[in-house]
Amino acid sequence: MTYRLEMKEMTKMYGSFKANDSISLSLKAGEVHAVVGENGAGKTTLMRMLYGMEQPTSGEIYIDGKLVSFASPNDAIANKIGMVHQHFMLFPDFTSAENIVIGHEPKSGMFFNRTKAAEQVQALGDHYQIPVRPNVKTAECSVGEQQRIEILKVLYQGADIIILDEPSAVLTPLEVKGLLKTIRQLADQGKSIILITHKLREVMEVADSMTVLRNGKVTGAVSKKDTSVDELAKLMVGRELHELSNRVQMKGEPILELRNVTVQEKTNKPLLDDVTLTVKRGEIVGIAGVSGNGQSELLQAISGLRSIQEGQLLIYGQDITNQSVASIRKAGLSHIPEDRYLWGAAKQASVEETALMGYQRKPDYRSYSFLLKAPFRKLVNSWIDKFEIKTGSLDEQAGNLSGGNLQKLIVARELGQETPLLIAAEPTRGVDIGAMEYIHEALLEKRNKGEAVLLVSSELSEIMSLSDRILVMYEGKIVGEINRSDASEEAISVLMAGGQQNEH
Amino acid sequence: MELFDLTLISSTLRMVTPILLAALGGALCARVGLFNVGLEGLVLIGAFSAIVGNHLTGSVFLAVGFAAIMSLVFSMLFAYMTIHLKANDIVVGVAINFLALGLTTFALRTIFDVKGAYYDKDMKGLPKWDIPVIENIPVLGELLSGHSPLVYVSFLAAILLYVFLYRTVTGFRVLSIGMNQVAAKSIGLKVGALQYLAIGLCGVLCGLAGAQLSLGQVTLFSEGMTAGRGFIALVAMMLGQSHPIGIVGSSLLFGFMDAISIRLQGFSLPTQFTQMLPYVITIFAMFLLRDRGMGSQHGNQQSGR
Amino acid sequence: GCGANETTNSAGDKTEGKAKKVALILPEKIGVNPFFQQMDEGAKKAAEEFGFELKTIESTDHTAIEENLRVAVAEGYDLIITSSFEAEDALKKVAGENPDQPFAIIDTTVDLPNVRSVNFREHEAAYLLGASAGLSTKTNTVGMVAAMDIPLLKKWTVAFENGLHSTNPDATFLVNYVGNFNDPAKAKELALLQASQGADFIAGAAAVGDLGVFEAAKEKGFYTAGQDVDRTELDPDHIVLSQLKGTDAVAYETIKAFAEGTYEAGVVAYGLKEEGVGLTYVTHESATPLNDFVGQEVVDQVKEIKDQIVNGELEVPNPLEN
Amino acid sequence: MNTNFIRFLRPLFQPFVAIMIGLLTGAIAISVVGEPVLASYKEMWNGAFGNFYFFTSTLARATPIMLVGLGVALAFRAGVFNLGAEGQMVLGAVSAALAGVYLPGSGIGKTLLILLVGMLAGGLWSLLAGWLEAKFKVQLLISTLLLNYIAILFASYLVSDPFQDQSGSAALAQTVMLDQSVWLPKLFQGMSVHWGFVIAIAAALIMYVIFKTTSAGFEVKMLGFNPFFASYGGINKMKVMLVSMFISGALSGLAGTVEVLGTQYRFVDGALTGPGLAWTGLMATLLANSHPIGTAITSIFLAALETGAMGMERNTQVPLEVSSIIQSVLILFISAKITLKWWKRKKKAGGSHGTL
Ligand SMILES: Nc1ncnc2c1ncn2[C@@H]1O[C@H](COP(=O)(O)OP(=O)(O)OP(=O)(O)O)[C@@H](O)[C@H]1O
Ligand SMILES: Nc1ncnc2c1ncn2[C@@H]1O[C@H](COP(=O)(O)OP(=O)(O)OP(=O)(O)O)[C@@H](O)[C@H]1O
Ligand SMILES: [Mg+2]
Ligand SMILES: [Mg+2]
Repeated sequence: MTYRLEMKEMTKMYGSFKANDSISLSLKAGEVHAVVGENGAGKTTLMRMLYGMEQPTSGEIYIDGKLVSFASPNDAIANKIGMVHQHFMLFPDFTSAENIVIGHEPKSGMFFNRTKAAEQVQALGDHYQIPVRPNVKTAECSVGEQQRIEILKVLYQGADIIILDEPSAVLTPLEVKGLLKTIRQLADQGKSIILITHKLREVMEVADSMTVLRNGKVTGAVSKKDTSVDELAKLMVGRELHELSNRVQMKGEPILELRNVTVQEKTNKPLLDDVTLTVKRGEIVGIAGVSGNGQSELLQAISGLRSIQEGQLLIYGQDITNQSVASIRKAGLSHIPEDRYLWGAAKQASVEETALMGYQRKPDYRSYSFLLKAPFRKLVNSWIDKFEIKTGSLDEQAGNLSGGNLQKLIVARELGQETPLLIAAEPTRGVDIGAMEYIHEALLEKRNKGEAVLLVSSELSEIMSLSDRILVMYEGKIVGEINRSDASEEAISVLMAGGQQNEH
Repeated sequence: MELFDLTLISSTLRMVTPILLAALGGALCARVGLFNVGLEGLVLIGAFSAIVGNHLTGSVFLAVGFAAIMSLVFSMLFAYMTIHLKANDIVVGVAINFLALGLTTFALRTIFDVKGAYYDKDMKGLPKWDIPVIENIPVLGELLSGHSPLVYVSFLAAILLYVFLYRTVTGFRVLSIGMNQVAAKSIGLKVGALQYLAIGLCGVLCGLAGAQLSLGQVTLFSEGMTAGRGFIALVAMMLGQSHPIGIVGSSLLFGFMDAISIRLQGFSLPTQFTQMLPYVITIFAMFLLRDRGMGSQHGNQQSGR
Repeated sequence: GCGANETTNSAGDKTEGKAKKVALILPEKIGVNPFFQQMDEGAKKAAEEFGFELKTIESTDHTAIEENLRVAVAEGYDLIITSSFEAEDALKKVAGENPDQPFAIIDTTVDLPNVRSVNFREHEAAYLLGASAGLSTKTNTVGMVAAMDIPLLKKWTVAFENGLHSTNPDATFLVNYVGNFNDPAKAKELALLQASQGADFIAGAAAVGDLGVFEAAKEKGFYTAGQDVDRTELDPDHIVLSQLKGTDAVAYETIKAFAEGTYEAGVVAYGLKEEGVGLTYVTHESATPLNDFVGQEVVDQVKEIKDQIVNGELEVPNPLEN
Repeated sequence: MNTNFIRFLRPLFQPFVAIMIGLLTGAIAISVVGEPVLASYKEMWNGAFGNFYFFTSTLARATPIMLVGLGVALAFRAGVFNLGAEGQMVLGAVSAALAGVYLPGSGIGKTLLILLVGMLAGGLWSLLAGWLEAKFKVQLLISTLLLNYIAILFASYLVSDPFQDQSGSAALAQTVMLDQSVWLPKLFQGMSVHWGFVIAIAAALIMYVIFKTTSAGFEVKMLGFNPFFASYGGINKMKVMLVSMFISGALSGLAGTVEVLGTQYRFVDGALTGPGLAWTGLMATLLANSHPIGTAITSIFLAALETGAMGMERNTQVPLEVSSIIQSVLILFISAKITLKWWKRKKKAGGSHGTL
């Protein structure tokens, strides 16, 4: 049997840096193939070459045994390859249907038949059991729905080979379940799927075979029946993973207090509704919830990026309600933001500049408004060593870092602030399991030093393994609090879905 | 002196036509992510070519066509420089303005052997169209009838552009480019070709704007006769948020205020202050429109980073 | 070493340059301004006649004027002529620094021992034009479309109004400003507006904008007048008068004086008396027959006023001098 | 081939090709009017750099362009598109001229005071646009463009009515001439370049140092790169934007002021807007990608194109219009990203473009 897709000896150089080093990979019809590897291993680069977004330095691509070369995504699409980018490629002001049919619109003469487009999209969604609302603007859709739109778009274009780059990183557990089901269904209908992910449990659940990359090279090509999560992890990081360290118990005074905080835009429904919470020294408080239930607003309110209409915010008893970001940071807050490209970095800035944010006015790194580069570079280099951040140099553009490496840089930057309180929003999103271990360890270490962490994550396992207490948010309110010892996935899920808290 | 009279409206309609046409053209460029400050130059090329066309063919309609073609040619220069050679759109626009001024002056000398202005009393301008039924309605007839065809064309162009952008497939794709160019490329749209199309249409519209100026409003060409209308068009385009109907509104607002400011000259205010009126009112209009459409981020994205 | 043997004729050029060199430095591009165009023509004519070498240099913008003057000095022109208010400052500087270099400036005064200042009294002609308008109007409303509301143009607008009210005290005077010198389309709109307000005579004083005024006249059937040269031939049915300004003659005379050795520094003013300014039919003949709107009777009356001005009985105040 | 050598040449390749194409197009234009191409270009070169006098004239002309360019560059760096340089420059110039006439005192102290007034006027006018955006979300891109017209008309009013020079012919809309004691001295006797050029170069260097080494420069830059990132990091978005707008306008105001103090010695209506200094400054910035030192260099380049064109106009029969055509064609191609890749791609049959 011929392969549907074969990539042979693919190599990609960025300058003198080898992002992909003669990688080969093959894929059959109806097969789900996972590509895993640590951050910066070259997964995305490989896929960009397959989709015609980057030209390989050397190597060959065969589709159904035929040698092809892609100068642009057009050529890839013409060869029935579709890609769902991790950072979605959507037109926010267009409806779902418009986003899906664009490029192959149903026409009446020269006119765009929008009614027909909506019908086709509805039918397509029904056929693959991928529900979307055809006439809603994508800007108004949840992340999960946006992703379904992306998948339908690829299907609408007639793709037989579908690339999914970290599709589950931004989804809620429920949405992940749906996605995995969809992937399986598509494969059963004869589609070939390449799945890039860091979540090995997902890989084991859905993939038939996998390729493991490290430092641009293939370190393993295995099929599901011959492997396990542990083996994959070892192939990926090249070492065994450790257990998390022990928790030191301590009785701490409150560091962060929110008292009846309400955030509301004009007269709309409040985004945060009378939220009261406390984070004490030596604890990690986890916030669970389906995304869009006020977590973002909560973090923005605490960090000073959003004004509060009612209530009070205190750090160490000092009132910081509606203070500037700078003074709140000074009062003792550091912040790993949820969207690293929007809040956490500037793509055009260098790695050094990205790291410098928040340090530029610290006396250690500034004298008479001049920046002291030498000590700062030393600091950044220490982060790079500690977190194994892969970057060409400090002058590399932040936008050229792989997503995971940028995340590690941001985490290092915020931990480096050594503030009594850290807000960590999705701290390990898109980060490989090795790095995830580092980050989790670092958060625990912070806690054990007697500092406090407010953790927001859509990853229930992350919340459960790290948090001392778990608060669940629903529609802008805190609807429940569960202690570490009582936490179970079921209990949290019920609260997240708006159910009542049972006695435990 | 009367501030408001019938001529106010009909004068506004005439004066606003070149601005409206050019602003629609500018909007097309904006919709494919290019800020075209070269409108002034493109209109000037159109104005000159219309006169040349008329001189050569003796037919006003061929002359208008010639103007459209010549502006189209120069808009293709804009397109080639910005799309293929990735030149900064503003630099190219400014350079095109310079180039148009130089070329038309130069050609005026070489073709007509005159400096400054070309005027031929026997040259026929665009006819005034009397609209059959409306013509006879007392007030309305005076306002709406008896303009040059391009006046009607300009408003028709706004409607057609609306239909094009919001009803046709090609227009839909054009819109997508301005919204998210990276995404448009990623799904394999021929972004370059669509940009060429939009810029080409912009050229045609600017050519018509020029023809209205040199054959519709007057029948002559003089150096730099656009006198800043291209920049006003740019303002009208931005104020109208690159939406055809919005642009009709903003152009009319500006034209109306300009007409009022002329009429205010008779009163005791210094002329410089009456001349400020349209600009002040436009800022005020922006203030009222502030919560709509493209926020300030849009400006950021267009900056020369 | 090659090509060293063919430089002889360029040396010949230099020795031949015995002819005196005159530079005419215009403060702006000749462009839309017939004023400079004529000056250039007058100078060319004189240069040809007296065997001078003439170089006309147009200045691209304000700062280029001084630059051009300095270069002309450096390049050894025998006489450097420039023109207009815009060049005043530059000439003051350059002429002050080069006291042995003869200069001339047309249309304004620079009070230096090596500068001949040649002035016009345009207001006298404008006054006559206004007087004719006052006598000719049937609707008792007269308009003027001027380029810009700047002091310089008061010589036209204010003197015109004075002349108008001298013959027709009750006439309504309308004036509108285009806002620049290069917008015939807007000038036309202004003329149309004034026509709709009842003006039957609308004078143009808007540089190239006058062409727009003429078109409006043709369209709406009112009467109009042009500037600087006889514009009546463009459209004798509507352009019934022209206010004249002999920049060509003045440029010619300046070079002639230099050729004949009568050039001297100081101020020379050309008004009605010196025939440096004028009005068609009144001071100068025109190739086109007189339009009935004005009529011989009016011309005769205006001729009388002209005579009064020429012999000093009537003094037309310069609007810039109070 | 030696790869080091190629790497060294690569950055020079683009401007080289651009200038070649520009000159070639110009050559065609010159031939069309039947003039000798090489001789005309020689005159162009002479007009810009031919001798010390012309060289200093080029520098004098580059002075306001550079200052405007730096102002625009600063705003760009902060992520705002300040199209209002013209109005800010004119308002700075007229305020400086009036301060020079009506404030008491004389000498260097007063010169400094006038410079300050000019900068303040330009800065405040620019700040107005910034404030309208920050407070009322009135888009800066449009408001600055509109405020130009208002500023220019207002300045025109000031000098054609209440503050007009009534001495002499009183025909021009201009202020009276400033006392010689407050003039910015010329750098060389009899040459047009004045201390304003030194100020402009100093401004470029200071700006370079600020962006390269200071925390304030860092904050401005980050705001320009990503305003969300900036505010997340504790940078006061509003304050940095407003300060940037103020300084941006102040630099444009300074451009007008040094023209008044160093060249014209008074404010003349239209003398600053006529030559299109503001647009040229904007181009200088865009060609240099908002780099301060680069802006200084491109300003001199653009000024040289202008003085060169003047030289060509003076000494050849090539009409003025042709030199403006050459100028614009040169600018067009300088802005183009002509790369080796482009060259190669042309060679490859059916070469492609449009990848991400
Ligand atoms: N345009 C570029 N220029 C230079 N280096 C690049 C560029 N794009 C990617 N890289 C580098 O190539 C390497 C591989 O990046 P790639 O994005 O493929 O990693 P990845 O496997 O997708 O990582 P992640 O899991 O973090 O997403 C990284 O070290 C990255 O910094
Ligand atoms: N909009 C963009 N512009 C330029 N480069 C980008 C952009 N988005 C991503 N990149 C770069 O492309 C490569 C792949 O990024 P991609 O968008 O696939 O996310 P990723 O690396 O998988 O990140 P994540 O860890 O968030 O999943 C990275 O090197 C990244 O820096
Ligand atoms: Mg990746
Ligand atoms: Mg990743």
